[in-house]
Amino acid sequence: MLLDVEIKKDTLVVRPSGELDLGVADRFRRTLDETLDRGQARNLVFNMARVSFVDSSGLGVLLGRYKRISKNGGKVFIVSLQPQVRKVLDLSGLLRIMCEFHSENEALEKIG
Amino acid sequence: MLLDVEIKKDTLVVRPSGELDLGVADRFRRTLDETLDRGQARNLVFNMARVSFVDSSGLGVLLGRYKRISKNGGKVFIVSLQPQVRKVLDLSGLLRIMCEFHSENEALEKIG
Amino acid sequence: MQFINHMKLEFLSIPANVAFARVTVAAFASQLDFTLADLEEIKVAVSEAVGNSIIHGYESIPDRFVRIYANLTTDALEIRIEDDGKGIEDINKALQPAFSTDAERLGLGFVFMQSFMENFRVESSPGQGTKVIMSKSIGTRIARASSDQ
Amino acid sequence: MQFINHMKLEFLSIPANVAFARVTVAAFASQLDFTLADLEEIKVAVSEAVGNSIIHGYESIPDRFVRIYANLTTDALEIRIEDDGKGIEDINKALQPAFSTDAERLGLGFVFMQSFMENFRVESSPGQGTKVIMSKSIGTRIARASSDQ
Ligand SMILES: Nc1ncnc2c1ncn2[C@@H]1O[C@H](COP(=O)(O)OP(=O)(O)O)[C@@H](O)[C@H]1O
Ligand SMILES: Nc1ncnc2c1ncn2[C@@H]1O[C@H](COP(=O)(O)OP(=O)(O)O)[C@@H](O)[C@H]1O
Repeated sequence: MLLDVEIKKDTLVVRPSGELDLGVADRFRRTLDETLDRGQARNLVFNMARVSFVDSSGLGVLLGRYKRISKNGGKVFIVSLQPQVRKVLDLSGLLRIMCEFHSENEALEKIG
Repeated sequence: MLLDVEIKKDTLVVRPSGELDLGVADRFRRTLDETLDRGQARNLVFNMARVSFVDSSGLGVLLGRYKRISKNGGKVFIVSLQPQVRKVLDLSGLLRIMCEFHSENEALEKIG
Repeated sequence: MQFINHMKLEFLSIPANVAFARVTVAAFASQLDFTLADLEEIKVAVSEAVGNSIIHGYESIPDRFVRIYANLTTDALEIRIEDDGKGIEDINKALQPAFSTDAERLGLGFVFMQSFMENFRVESSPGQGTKVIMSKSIGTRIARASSDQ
Repeated sequence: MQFINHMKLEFLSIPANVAFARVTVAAFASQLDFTLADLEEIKVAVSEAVGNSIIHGYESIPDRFVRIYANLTTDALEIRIEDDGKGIEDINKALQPAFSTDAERLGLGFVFMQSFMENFRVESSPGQGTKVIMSKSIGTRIARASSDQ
């Protein structure tokens, strides 16, 4: 897994690429938490365009960050899901709590 | 492995795709021999553009057809080798006996 | 039921091997005519079972072994994923959606295995390790679609 | 030399498993920083050794087993490919380029294994099966290039 993070206004845009499983979960969680600890980001957008695989360990990291952000009143959006990844997120119920958009720009506009 | 064969004038153009190993060698050999048995082809062009892997079992099929064609005075050309496939053909000495061209058209022009 | 292929894979209980295990099982399964969507579902199920052996069975001790047995019949993949770890006290409880003995985890591993595979079964008792047995047949989608009518 | 990962794979002696074996070993090896070219060379070496076990060792009998043991150290893949087949009478002769006991074959399998891998070794005797042992380290290319100077 490679991880690209960018702050746009008060939103952290996260663009992982590769496979989100147990093998990378710790590193994924740590990088996100360190970035959020710096306190510049109120909202979060996961751009999943280049994520080809997610299992429940990967989902755990997404959901944990969702809880952290929404506790502080921020919004969490998820964009550009590949079909096999959407299936797993859908089954987990995650898509009922995180809003899904087609593109990063659409999500950023929504956040305003 | 998928196999596309076409007769152009008196030349059989063979376009395998996938991996040429022990698992497909028998089928590859049989299809080529059945086509050659029909007697319309004097020369042979192997278009390797879509072959991603060759081992010595795959090479054996190429070399066997080379022997058959050249015994009858025909020419055998090989075109569009991927780098990892060229390495194996090179090490085997096959590239010293079969002429290599960049494209199918170049080989067909050469045959005339 | 005719067995057309067998394999057994054994590897260290380290997180990096979750990806290795799913790629290996998918490569084996691809000898049958599974769709790409089926292969992705198999990968998720294998990841969940292997991940559970590593985290729960062996409590993240990295020098133990996880074993996978896989068979192909003419129309199905059968797999058994085993560890010699601490085992499961109450299997029915463990199978409940959202149940986890680890507060950081979602309790969805068994849900995914059951949703994506067929003939799912767990054999486990405390101190005796855990076996997860499951299968998937090609063309389930078609069978499901026609049974909908 | 620190071992960082181990695996063992066992599968039926059928030609379809040559591809399965090389994909599995390459997936395992890819936990180290091998180049794509290195991984392709590993795939060829594995295909040759597994193919030999099936054709020569087991004379194409499809219900026997081939075993692969693989280790990763911090900078190398070590593999051992084994069969319980008929074994090799004269190993030195078998290793000669273009030597084959099968007129249809090229006698290049061992040449490829020796060219693409390091520390290559064969253990075999008639009736006792065959073990091929070989390794490959990351950055061989760099080592080679600098030793050229
Ligand atoms: N191989 C195993 N060894 C021991 N306990 C296990 C094993 N697999 C599952 N469990 C138990 O079953 C529970 C539910 O598993 P699962 O549905 O995969 O959710 P999660 O992994 O998120 O906890 C785990 O929390 C654990 O207590
Ligand atoms: N696993 C094996 N069991 C028995 N004999 C073997 C085995 N591997 C190789 N040999 C013998 O060594 C010879 C040379 O092998 P190789 O260089 O791979 O060429 P080829 O497979 O084309 O014959 C084979 O022809 C065979 O006689």
